[in-house]
Amino acid sequence: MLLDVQDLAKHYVLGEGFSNLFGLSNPQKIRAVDGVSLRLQPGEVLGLVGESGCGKSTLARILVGLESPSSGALLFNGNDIAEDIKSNRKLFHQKVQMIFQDPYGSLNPQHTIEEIVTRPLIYQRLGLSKAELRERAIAALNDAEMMPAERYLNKFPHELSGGQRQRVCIARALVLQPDLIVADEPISMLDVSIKWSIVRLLKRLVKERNIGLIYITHDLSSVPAICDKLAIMYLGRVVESGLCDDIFKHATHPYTQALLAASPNPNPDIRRGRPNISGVIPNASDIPAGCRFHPRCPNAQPQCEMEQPAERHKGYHRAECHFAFDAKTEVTNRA
Amino acid sequence: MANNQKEVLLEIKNLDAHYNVDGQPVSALQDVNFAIQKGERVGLVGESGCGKSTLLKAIMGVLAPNAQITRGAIKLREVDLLQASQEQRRQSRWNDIAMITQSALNALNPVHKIGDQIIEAIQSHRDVDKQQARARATELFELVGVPPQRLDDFPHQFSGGMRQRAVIAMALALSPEIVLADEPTTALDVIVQDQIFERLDLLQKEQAFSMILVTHDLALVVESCSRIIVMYAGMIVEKGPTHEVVRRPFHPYTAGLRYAIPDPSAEYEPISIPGAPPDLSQQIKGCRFAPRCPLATSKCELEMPPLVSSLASDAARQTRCHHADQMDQLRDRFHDQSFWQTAKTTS
Amino acid sequence: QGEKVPPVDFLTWPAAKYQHYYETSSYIADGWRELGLEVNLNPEPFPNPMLGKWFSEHDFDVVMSVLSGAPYRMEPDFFTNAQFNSAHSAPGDWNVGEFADERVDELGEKQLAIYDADARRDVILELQEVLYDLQPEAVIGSAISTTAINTDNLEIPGYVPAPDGLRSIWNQLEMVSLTGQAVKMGQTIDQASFNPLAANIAEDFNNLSLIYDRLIELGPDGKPRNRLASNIKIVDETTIDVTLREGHTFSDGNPLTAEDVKFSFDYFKEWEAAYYKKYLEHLDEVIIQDDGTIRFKLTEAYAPFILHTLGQVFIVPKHVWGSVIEDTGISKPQEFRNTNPIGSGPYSLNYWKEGQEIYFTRRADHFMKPKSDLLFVIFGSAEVVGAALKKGDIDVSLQPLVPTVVGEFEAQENLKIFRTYPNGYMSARYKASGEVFKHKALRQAATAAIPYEKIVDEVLGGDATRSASSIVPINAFWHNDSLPLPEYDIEKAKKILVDAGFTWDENGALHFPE
Amino acid sequence: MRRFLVKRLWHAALTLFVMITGMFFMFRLLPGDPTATVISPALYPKAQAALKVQFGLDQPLWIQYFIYLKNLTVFDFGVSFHTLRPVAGEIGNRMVNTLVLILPSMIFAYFLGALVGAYMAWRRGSKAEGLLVLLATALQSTPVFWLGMLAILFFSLKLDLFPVGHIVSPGKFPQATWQMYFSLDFLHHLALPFMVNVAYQFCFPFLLMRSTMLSTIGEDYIELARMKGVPENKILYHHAMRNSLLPLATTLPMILGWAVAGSVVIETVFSWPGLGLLMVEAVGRSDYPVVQASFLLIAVLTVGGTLLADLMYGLLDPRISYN
Amino acid sequence: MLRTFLNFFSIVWRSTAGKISLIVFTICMSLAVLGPIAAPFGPTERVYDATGNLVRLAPPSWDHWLGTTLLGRDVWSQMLWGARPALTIGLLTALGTVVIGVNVGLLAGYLGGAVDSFLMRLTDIFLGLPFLPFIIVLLSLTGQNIWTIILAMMAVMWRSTARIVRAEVLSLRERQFIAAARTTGASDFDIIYREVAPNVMPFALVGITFALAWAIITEASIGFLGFGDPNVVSWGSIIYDAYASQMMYRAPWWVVPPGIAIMILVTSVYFMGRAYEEVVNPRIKQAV
Ligand SMILES: Nc1ncnc2c1ncn2[C@@H]1O[C@H](COP(=O)(O)OP(=O)(O)OP(=O)(O)O)[C@@H](O)[C@H]1O
Ligand SMILES: Nc1ncnc2c1ncn2[C@@H]1O[C@H](COP(=O)(O)OP(=O)(O)OP(=O)(O)O)[C@@H](O)[C@H]1O
Ligand SMILES: [Mg+2]
Ligand SMILES: [Mg+2]
Repeated sequence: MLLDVQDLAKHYVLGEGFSNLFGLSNPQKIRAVDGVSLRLQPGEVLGLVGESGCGKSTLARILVGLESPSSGALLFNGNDIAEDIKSNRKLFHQKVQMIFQDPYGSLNPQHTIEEIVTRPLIYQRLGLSKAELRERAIAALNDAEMMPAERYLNKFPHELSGGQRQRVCIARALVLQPDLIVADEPISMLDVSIKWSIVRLLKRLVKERNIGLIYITHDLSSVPAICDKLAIMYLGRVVESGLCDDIFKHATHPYTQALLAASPNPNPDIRRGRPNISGVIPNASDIPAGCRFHPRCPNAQPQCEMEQPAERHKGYHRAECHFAFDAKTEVTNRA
Repeated sequence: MANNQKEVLLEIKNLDAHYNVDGQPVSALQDVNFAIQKGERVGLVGESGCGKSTLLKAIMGVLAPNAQITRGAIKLREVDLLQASQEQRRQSRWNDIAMITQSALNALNPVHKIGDQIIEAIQSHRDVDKQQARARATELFELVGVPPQRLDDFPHQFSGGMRQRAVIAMALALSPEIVLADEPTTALDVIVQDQIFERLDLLQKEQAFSMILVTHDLALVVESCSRIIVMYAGMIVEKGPTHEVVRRPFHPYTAGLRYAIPDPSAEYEPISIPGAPPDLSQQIKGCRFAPRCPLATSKCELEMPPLVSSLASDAARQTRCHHADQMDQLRDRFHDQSFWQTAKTTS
Repeated sequence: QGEKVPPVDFLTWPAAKYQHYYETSSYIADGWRELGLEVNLNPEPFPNPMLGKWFSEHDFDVVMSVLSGAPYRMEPDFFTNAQFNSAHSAPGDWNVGEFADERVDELGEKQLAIYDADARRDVILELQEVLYDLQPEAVIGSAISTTAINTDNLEIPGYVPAPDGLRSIWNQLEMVSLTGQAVKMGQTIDQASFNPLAANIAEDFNNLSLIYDRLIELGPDGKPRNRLASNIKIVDETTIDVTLREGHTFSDGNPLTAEDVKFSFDYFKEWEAAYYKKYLEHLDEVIIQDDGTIRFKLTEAYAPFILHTLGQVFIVPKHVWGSVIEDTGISKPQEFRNTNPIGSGPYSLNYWKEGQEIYFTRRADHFMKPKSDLLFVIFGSAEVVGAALKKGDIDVSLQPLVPTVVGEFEAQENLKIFRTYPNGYMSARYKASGEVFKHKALRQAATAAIPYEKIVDEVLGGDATRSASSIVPINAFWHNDSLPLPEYDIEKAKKILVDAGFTWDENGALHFPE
Repeated sequence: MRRFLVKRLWHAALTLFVMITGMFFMFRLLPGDPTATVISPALYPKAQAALKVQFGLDQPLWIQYFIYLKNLTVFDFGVSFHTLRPVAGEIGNRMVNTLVLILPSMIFAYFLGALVGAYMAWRRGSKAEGLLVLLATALQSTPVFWLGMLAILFFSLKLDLFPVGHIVSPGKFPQATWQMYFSLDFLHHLALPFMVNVAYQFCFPFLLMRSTMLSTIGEDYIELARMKGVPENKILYHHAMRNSLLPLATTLPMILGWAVAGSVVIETVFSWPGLGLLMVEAVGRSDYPVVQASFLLIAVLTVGGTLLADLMYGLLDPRISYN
Repeated sequence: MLRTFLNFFSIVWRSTAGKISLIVFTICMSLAVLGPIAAPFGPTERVYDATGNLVRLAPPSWDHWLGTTLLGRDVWSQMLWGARPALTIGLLTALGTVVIGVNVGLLAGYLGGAVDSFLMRLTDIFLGLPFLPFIIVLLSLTGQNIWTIILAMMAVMWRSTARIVRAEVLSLRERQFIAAARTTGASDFDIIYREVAPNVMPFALVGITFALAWAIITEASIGFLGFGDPNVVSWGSIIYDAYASQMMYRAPWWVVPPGIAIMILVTSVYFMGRAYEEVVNPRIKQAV
């Protein structure tokens, strides 16, 4: 097991601190991630999908060690990440890399491509010579399909197109030869015409190198092309997870169903129905009691308001809904 | 109006426009021709930077100061807006043509209440007092599904979806005949996007305005527009009834766009179009898509193809490609990424 | 060959604010360099730290000493014994050059005990002669200060050439306004305090003496004149009787009595009013003989007592000051603001707009017979004062005019120029205890290497009087006019050095005798 | 909001306290003996000692410090070494004089600068704009005292239009000080320094307003307003200027404190009996109770101004919620 | 670092205004370097005519391009000598100011928390200080020479740069490339000085120009108030000299040139800063 996340939570508390001495504030608790369990094998791509604000990025930041969880366990190659970070932060960062959403913002505008790609090696204090650094940068850029790499070494990020920038980000992530890559919406800011080359690149790297990839997106339509497994998040929790195919074909959580229904389809011959959920995702500081989805759920029952649903499963396919896998609520998606 | 014969509301003729950047012209629009009929919804798609917003701004008459329209006409019911006086244009804006802008977050003035911003739009054109204008704003908010008491909120107090609705409400304030929507939902989640389109559909049915929908997302156009215009690098490369264009693209670019969208019902993997759009500050003689096009020949590089009817049976079906006639045979190959890779720019 | 003479540290004034002083020192330095001395001008910001180096630390080889004149400094002791008696070499005292000479000390002590002016004069003249030979300082001279009045608005029929010119009370009493309004006088310094115990700058004392009377007032000629006193009798060396002018009153109508006089002297001494401390040092007791006579008992003979003590202590009303601490809750009388001063002087304070104007109303019934009201206007710079005078906004400029503009003022019809010869003077004061200037010959040679004429012409614009002695010619009675003015004579200077065994090396640098 | 206010007030108080302390010890611990001039070294040693006692300088430093703090709590700033008067009275008058010069000219300059800056941004690229920017920069680059001297040279001496300095004509001083500020004569004296100060202070708001306006003009909401058919001049004032005013309006209170501090030079040139002139004089005489109190006053102005600016920000910009 | 500097000049050179200011500034710089060599007379040298008379208050002539002072000094020579202190003081102060300001801003902005609170309170304190009077006090206490002037100005001027840089760092800190650096194992030091610092360099450069402009004017003001280095002739002290000699309205040739020189120099500095700023960052507002 490359990654094993168990009941992970991240709560932010706002309005604490010194001024609270005067008792003037009532601290606000934001439950950004609220009990998430995930598993990932090497060579697998796990998709993480959910509406804006559901905690995807927070989860990603915890996974790469940018933030520490409030509770729960995070095992990486069987070791607790918290321990890893404590004992050797640098080594941990060598193994887990992240690719960000904004290919411009995640590249330092003042650095050349060569600097950007070699910086991780420098920060790791690997003691490489200048020539070795350059060599590894070129190799990483080639891996990211920036060819010929030499041509780009002295360029600045603003001289590259969005797709090229995202490749540089990938090269930077690759240069340390990580075991796990977390990609937070890596293609959402790219033009349609080039999105898929990036997706394909990531998929190829995962398979070739047998590494793990967590692919975060809010766009369900991009998922089948890359993911093996899928987890749907809602308000800090995974409400449905399983193999990609299973979920697309037999989505059981009403939220997943709504997400699927809301995505427009480019095929003029298919008419989709409109999702029948209402309202917007509530604030993470104000999570509804009972099933957190009940205020928007078309099937909500009094029970949903009262108790938090337990996880139900059918093989690898799991869902957190009182009525999951019940025949009458199951909607078979258009084939 | 009584009969079925659709009348042409807005007609763009041979429009050329460029931006001056450091003394260099950047050709943002070239030879743009199309017409909108009453009540119809037209989708305008194309990659980022292909001139979609420029076109809409040209129609609204709010181009940046460094932009210049060098040729053509924008006719609203036979009146050429480009010939009209400043004051006439001002009067006509919002009254006849309103716009839903690309980013609703920035389009609302952060220091004024949303209600006041709507009222301002009304009072700039109608001789009504504040009460009446406010009554109209209330009505509009109900129309777009926002509680009217929130008229007194400031923009930052709205969520993205609500802001977008507020902008839609504002666009409808004077019951314009044409609404230009510039990527109204790009920044929003799918579910919210869906809710907004549901509302728009409803409103359009009720108020019978025409609409140009600008978007990156072909799927959205397929679902909501009867006609589509595909732009590439400042030019219209293909246009026609949406379903027909999507089913049977005659321009390689359209085909590329089509197959770059994942289609859960189809067996192909989405493709990507290698390369990037051309630098518009350079003079381009031939077809602007030629460098990325797997069909490109030397003719394409030298000669700009005209926008002509590609289907004898339908004059509205137009394509700008020298090889449109080959498309029927080659179309299937565009599913295949390796076919695209044969284009010139691929490294 | 002896040791090379070390570089001379010449403490001087900052060029920016005290241009003339700085320039004078720079001319002097140029002259000395011709003797083979290495001179480093060390302009220090004034007042701080320059005053500290000058008076407390004595941190210099030579200092550009500029001592201002004031009427009480006409007292001959001030510029002679006080400055050069070796007993006064402590930090903060006046013998900043730590000059020590037995003969000087002896003559200095002697003159202090002689009340008879003529007899004392002989000693003073001799003292000057001795000092002239020993050269504890090179006297340059004193700059004439030129001021002007507007004759359209003002007449001064009884003008006397006092050392403090138009600032002198004798001249201010004589000012006659032609406009019927107060005489408007421009200056740049505001009154600091109307509390006579707290005052310590010259301008403060000037204005205080308009409000308060003293027993004695210094005449423009430097001789004491009776003011509140009608007669002074030296009973013996340590006993002086003063008879009080009769029938005089304070401005609030209360009569001025011997009680008030005794009170004032006792009060100033008791509360250790800083400025008067030195002058009251020798006062032992004040005794009221009768209504009109007061007896002063001294601890020892002190000739300057008349001028320095009787002529400085203001007579303040006992009925005000006697209870001022209780009335106002302050801890010492120095803290009393005294914004509504009650005095017996020829003027009373009408108003004081701090930093802006001070208006004195004349007391017509006063025995000194003031002619007009006086209005002092405080400007931010001397330049503006001059401009205001030219424009007719003010009648008198108390601020000296720069020599170069005098012509311009003279040319204007309605302006009249007054030249004042002050009793202060400029000198290069040697540190006689220091390594360099402990040599008498070197001091004498240096004195002969100063380009006096150039300094007077170029720096002081010709408006200066030279002097051979620290008691300058304006103080005619005490000044020793038999001493020849030192002249710039580099050959003579070199000869003095050669005679004393000084030598020069091949670079022309001066070496001490072996 | 309340929380924010308490926090900011606490910060302000802390800032002032540290300043007071720092200032107190700075004068006493830095090299150079500030008492050297108050207690003139030219005085006899005994007299010096007497003065030291009079000023309480014979006490240990920390006792002096606590006495100083204790007195501050009742707004007693001590006694001027020079005039022996309570510092508060000493400064009060001068402060008023400075404010009557600085405040109106600052406000006027800001007003003018904002208007002209906004208008010039609206007409960006025009000849007038280029010229004004050059002029404003040149003015900003000119030492204000020199500007004042030229103004006196030209307007007072050449044209004889204004007095060369001072606050009222000699002898025209009215009995009550407040009356002075309403006299024509005072205005006549105020005119020239006022104009010079306006010319000098104009640059900053002008350039700031212009540059903020330039970025505001590019904002989407300006474009939307234009699309809405809002008349141009309304866009300029209601949208563009309203938003651009934010940074400018909020700098005003803070700049005010600085302007008072900076009045030193202008007051020197125009012999204006204000706080600036007093400070320079006091520094020259090492009258540190006066200097300390003046600094404290300016610090209160600046710190208070900053506080005000923050509050104003919240008032003017609805996006700020003080959380 | 060097890259940023070269970049600075190339960007400034791009606009016309920038070009002119760069030329003017270079001329001033070379005056500062060569001035003392080119000056016909020493800064305090008195000039005598053939007959041995002091040439005082001579209006501009062929022999004395800008006339002479009250004490017969050549104003043109003084102007040449005065360029060096103006620029030395200006440049050193600006450099020091920016070094302090940038570091304070970087540390406060990036480290946040207690460090930030402390540094920002400190900045607040300095912001509350009356600029010119405070410098004068420092000078009167520590003595008046070029170095104390530089130190005193530095002590007060870093505050604005620190604030601007901190604000920028706060927003940079949230940028993804910082998170990216962290995920590759960069230490705080790495991030502050290798990732964030290059991005505040443009601010630092703009800061340098504004600080330079300020320092030159402040030096002149200090000189004018009579608190300048008494041994150095600077443009400010020339004006003061004329003022103190009461010649400011009588000898325009003495007063006008230093003022104009300051104006031209400072204007060119401002324009350079602005030309650069407009290109690199429209967000940098006038340094307050
Ligand atoms: N540092 C933080 N302090 C307080 N709240 C935070 C913080 N970071 C995130 N949150 C809150 O946690 C919730 C989840 O945020 P997160 O960024 O993980 O969402 P997301 O799913 O990535 O959304 P998006 O699709 O918009 O990127 C949000 O409500 C957000 O406001
Ligand atoms: N003010 C301007 N000055 C110079 N060039 C501009 C300006 N505005 C747009 N352009 C250029 O004109 C071209 C068309 O821009 P436009 O904004 O119309 O594209 P778009 O299709 O709306 O793109 P997007 O999908 O990113 O909104 C682009 O190359 C853009 O860089
Ligand atoms: Mg996110
Ligand atoms: Mg656009």
